[in-house]
Amino acid sequence: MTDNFALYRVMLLIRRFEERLLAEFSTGKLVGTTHTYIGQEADAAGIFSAASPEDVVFSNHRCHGHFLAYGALSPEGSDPYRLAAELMGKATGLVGGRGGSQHIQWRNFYSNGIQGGIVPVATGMALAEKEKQTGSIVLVFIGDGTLGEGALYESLNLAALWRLPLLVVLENNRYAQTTPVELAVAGSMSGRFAAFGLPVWERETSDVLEVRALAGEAIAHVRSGAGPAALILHTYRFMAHSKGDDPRPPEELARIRQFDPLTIHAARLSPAELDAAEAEVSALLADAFSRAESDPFPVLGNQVNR
Amino acid sequence: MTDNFALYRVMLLIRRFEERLLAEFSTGKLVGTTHTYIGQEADAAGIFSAASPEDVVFSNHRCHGHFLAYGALSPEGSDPYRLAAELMGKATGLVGGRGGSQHIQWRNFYSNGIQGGIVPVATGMALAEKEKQTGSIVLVFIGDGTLGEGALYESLNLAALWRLPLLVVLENNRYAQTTPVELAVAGSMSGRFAAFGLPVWERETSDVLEVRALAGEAIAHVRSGAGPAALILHTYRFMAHSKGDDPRPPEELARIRQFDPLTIHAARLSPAELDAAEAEVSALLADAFSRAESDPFPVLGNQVNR
Amino acid sequence: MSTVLEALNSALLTALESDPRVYVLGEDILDPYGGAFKVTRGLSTRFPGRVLTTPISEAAIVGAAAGMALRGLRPVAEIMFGDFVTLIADQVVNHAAKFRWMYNENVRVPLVVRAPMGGRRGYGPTHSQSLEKMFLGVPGLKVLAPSALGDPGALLLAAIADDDPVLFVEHKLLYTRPLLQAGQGDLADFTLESGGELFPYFVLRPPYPPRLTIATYGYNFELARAAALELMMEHEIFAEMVVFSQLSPFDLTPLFDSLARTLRPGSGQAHRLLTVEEGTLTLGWGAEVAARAAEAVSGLRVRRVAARDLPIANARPLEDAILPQAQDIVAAALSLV
Amino acid sequence: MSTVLEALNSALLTALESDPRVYVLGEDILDPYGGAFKVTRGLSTRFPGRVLTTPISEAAIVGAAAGMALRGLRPVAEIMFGDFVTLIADQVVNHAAKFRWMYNENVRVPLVVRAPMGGRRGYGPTHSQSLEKMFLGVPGLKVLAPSALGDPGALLLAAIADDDPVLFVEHKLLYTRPLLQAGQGDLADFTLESGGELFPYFVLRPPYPPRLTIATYGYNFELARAAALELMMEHEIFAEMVVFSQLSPFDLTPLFDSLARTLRPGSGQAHRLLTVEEGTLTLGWGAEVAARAAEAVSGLRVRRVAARDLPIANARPLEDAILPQAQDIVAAALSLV
Ligand SMILES: Cc1ncc(C[n+]2csc(CCOP(=O)(O)OP(=O)(O)O)c2C)c(N)n1
Ligand SMILES: Cc1ncc(C[n+]2csc(CCOP(=O)(O)OP(=O)(O)O)c2C)c(N)n1
Ligand SMILES: [Mg+2]
Ligand SMILES: [Mg+2]
Repeated sequence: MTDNFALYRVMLLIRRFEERLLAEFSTGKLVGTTHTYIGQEADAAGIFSAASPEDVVFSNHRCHGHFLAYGALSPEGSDPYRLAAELMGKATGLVGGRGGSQHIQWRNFYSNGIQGGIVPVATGMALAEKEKQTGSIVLVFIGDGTLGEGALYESLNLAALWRLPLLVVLENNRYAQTTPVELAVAGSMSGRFAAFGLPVWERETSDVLEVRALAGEAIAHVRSGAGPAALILHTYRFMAHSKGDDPRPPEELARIRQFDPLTIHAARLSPAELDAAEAEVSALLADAFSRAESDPFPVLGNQVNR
Repeated sequence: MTDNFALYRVMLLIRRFEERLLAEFSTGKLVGTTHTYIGQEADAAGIFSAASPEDVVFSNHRCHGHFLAYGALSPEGSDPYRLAAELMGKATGLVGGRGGSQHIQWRNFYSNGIQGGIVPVATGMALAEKEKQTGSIVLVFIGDGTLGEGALYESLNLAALWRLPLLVVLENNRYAQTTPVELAVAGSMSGRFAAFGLPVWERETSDVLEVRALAGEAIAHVRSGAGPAALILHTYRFMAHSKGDDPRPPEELARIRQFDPLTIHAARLSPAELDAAEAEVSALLADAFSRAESDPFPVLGNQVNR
Repeated sequence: MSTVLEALNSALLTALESDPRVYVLGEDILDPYGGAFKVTRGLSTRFPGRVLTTPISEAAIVGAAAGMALRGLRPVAEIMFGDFVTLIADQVVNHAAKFRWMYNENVRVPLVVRAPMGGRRGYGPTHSQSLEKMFLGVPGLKVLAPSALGDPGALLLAAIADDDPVLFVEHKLLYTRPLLQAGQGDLADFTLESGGELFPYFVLRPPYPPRLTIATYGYNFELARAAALELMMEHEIFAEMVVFSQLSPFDLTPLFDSLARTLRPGSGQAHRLLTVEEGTLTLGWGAEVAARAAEAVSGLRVRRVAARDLPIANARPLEDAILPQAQDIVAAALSLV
Repeated sequence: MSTVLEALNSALLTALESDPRVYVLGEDILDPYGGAFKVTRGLSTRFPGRVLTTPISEAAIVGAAAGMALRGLRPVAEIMFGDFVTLIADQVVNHAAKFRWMYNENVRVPLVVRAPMGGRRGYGPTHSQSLEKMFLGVPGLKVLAPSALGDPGALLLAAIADDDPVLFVEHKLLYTRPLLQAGQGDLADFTLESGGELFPYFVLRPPYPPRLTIATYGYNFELARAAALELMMEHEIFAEMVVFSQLSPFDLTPLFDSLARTLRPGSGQAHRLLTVEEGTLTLGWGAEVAARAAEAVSGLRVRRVAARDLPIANARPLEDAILPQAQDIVAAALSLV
């Protein structure tokens, strides 16, 4: 997945998937909540185009985009259908409807809905990959708000001491839920990593090619065995934190829409390619959601606490 | 307490108190455990000679030295007697024998035996002092090993965001229990604070006058309302982490004894002053320990869980 | 008709108004958002200096609250989802709740931690749990839970006025519930008694002598009530309900009084007790209730209704099968009588 | 005569020797120190690459262990003092123990967290607690505790071999205890039965029909045993002891079997159960045991012996008064029969 079309296609897949989800929520077809990746697509698309299919990923509450980009990388192919089924709580979902939006698992991809707490786990995974000498690295995703959690710093220390193949990806979308970074992050973001000896690759960009180049450098560093690193991407979230309730003023929302990763990257494609991507994604999603919708719900077997 | 004699006297009080404790342990008069401050006396003596009696202190497991120096600062005077009674588990102890070595409380002095967990509490105290506009600042003590605890970083962030009057004192005695800093602290110690926007005062010294000067600057900064700061003192612990079991080689122990804060500061006093200090401290401690020893043990009343 | 949410929200306003030592802190609590469940809505507009939004740092939030409390303030901290109380366990158990006793009563720690608990909204395994059980019995800590009975706002004010740390457990589904009045609507057939002063309990006495006592708290009362009505209507079985707002320390006097009434004198029948809670069964609140009742009451028959000992799934049919339903209460009651 | 400490220590050596996936991690575990309680002594010398000393980061230690386990290793983590398990609550409850079920059985999480618990050494309020109760009943987690009965090393090996997360609770006073043999010393009058395979339970049957069953685990068995001997010698009351090594999930079959024996047929006397543990009373292990017994056994009389619901003081006389003593067990037994 190195060409411009493929990158665009993944970003579009994420965009349309999330739009569809929001629509399903507003018509009451989905329960619970969701955190869409709309606006941040360049991050996942760029990073996973620079990663290896055997790398391990620990993602957070905002995991759909990461998962779809990871899936596109996988030799088994992208799987929006099983993600859709999971979000609908179907037995065919990625984890049989048990996890839902924030708690998915597939191949080397994991996610959990506890801010920060995933980082120690990812650190242990990196230790395992190192010890098993698989050559895989571990990518763990956090948001700016997650810089508030102490478990992150415990992990950075461990990862640095043990020179683990861990890449911490910080997606700074400038808000944690409704809290702007100014109210939640003191000092410097890159300083938080540098203090533990992690080299930092940092960029303010919504251009997938820039992300890919930068991620490539960071990943190469980590894969070389030089120890953990951080990749800080300053980006924008276009939609509300979860389903609704966005306290940001309309001017701000309009302003950040300038940095639409799809628009930026679309300039590199021909109108025909754009149409093709749209058609392909739309067919894929129509199929995914309709199959998922007709799938059965899970039933609780005679589960016991083991 | 600004003159050289007073500074020496406090350091000697700490030294002799701790030596006495170790002796009492080895004769079986004390139960539990203890962490002595021997070697680090310049830190507490210097810091508290630069602090105000109304400042608030949250100390850790290695709290005897802090307490004795704090007590010397207090208008009510130093109180080795009630500390000794506490360590013997007597009803007259600082907290009636309930807390023991690591868990004491007197006036504005508090300690607890959970590494790192005291820092959030100290942060809240600093918020309270700021809001009450008392002019007091809060000093919280951590060791190099405690840099491993996530709660510390959560607190630094909060304190910086809220510009709280908090001084984090890091006493780097190069070991956490038996673990040398190289195995436990990645990156840079001062970087850990700088990352959150805290200015750092740092010195490698066992000279109480240097500590006092440096602490004075850091305290003045914090008291000015400019927000939290860190004071990093690189020092040496001469004895085992707790009662016994010191895996450090004898050469190392001999080498670090060169940096004895008492010897360093003694050079500034006359032989007569040294004798006077010794006599005074010895009388004070003889009285403290013998009174404490004859005090009654507490009895459990009809305590209920409230 | 006012809701539990409105009652809690205005209690916070009242507390801020009437006591300058009261501070409110938590994640995303500033207006216009006003907190994930809106319990803090309007507070920051009225008291900008004493309503503090925090980073995502649950341990430090509660630790800071403990420090504030030690130094004379009266903080009320919000944990956005009760599932995250695991992150505050150390600050509660080894700090806040210990200080008073460990420091020989030299200090008091008047803090309140509010935590929305509970499932049934499809939020999945990390946003649906009822983890209050981990904190029941922690020495030095009170655990309180409002229900739609009585005045949840007054309960919160009593928690804030209390000089010791309080964990205040709010079930998410309770927020939109209207406050209940005895003798109204589907409670018309029951007599409501209450006692316990600051942290009241409620006893709902059926029109005829009860065959069993149902003990519960919080939102679970909604299920217990539905079950009690069905038992009455469909099976002519009368159940007395005892609804606690103080979960810990355990004071089960009103329950024992109720159990005394469920023994029909001379009939030789056993006292029957059913506990109902949403947390997982094992070592839930009902375990202590059942254990104390078994110690104190001879000839007791007891059943517990609770969640299965599993994580809470996202999919609705699984979540429904895992969490206790009114039908489970009915079935347990029938198995008991 | 080998001790519990030696048994655990050599089990760790065996595990490292026999399975390259086994890793040991924790604070200060390297030689020559070999860990605060020496359970890990010698390991780092033999297996330097697989014995990892860590910073003071309890949450990250357990989180890292979970990650290692998810990716095919079998980590054994040490928490230096069990009091600090509060710091790992989130990693255990919301991560390690949840993964298998939440991820629909796609993964297994074979990790062991060892934690020395308990008081009676004058270590004060933050280094003496028995906090295992907070983790009993957590879905997806096993809690095990060795005693001086059977083979504590085999129990630890079984924990390491288990594919699910295990909290392994070691009472500090147990370390220096010699391994006990049935029929020897003060156990001479009792018959020892055991069952339960991997995580065995032990039943000590007195020479005459028992009047009560004492259920306990871990170091508490030392107290229970002293009490049972005194009851036998001084009061001619025979108690049967059931000693568990699997605390959670609760499987009380051997207890129910024992309770069946404490009812003298035709005598109309109640089944009598006494639970003994060192943690605080409220919602301790005994609460669940008592609750299950009360649900399952009609005509049960039950008492729990546990610590008072207070922090643990440093001063010996206070600590002694707060923690349960053999005399408390004797007194409770006398009040029961
Ligand atoms: C431990 C924990 N605390 C709080 C939350 C609730 N929560 C979910 S997402 C979120 C904001 C996260 O912000 P950020 O890290 O910036 O990620 P973003 O949502 O912006 O991608 C919060 C507070 C949580 N899931 N886990
Ligand atoms: C949360 C927690 N983890 C572990 C311990 C056990 N412990 C007590 S002191 C200590 C070492 C502390 O090292 P450092 O912070 O450098 O302080 P020092 O003892 O050198 O003064 C450890 C691991 C503890 N008390 N609290
Ligand atoms: Mg964000
Ligand atoms: Mg140190």
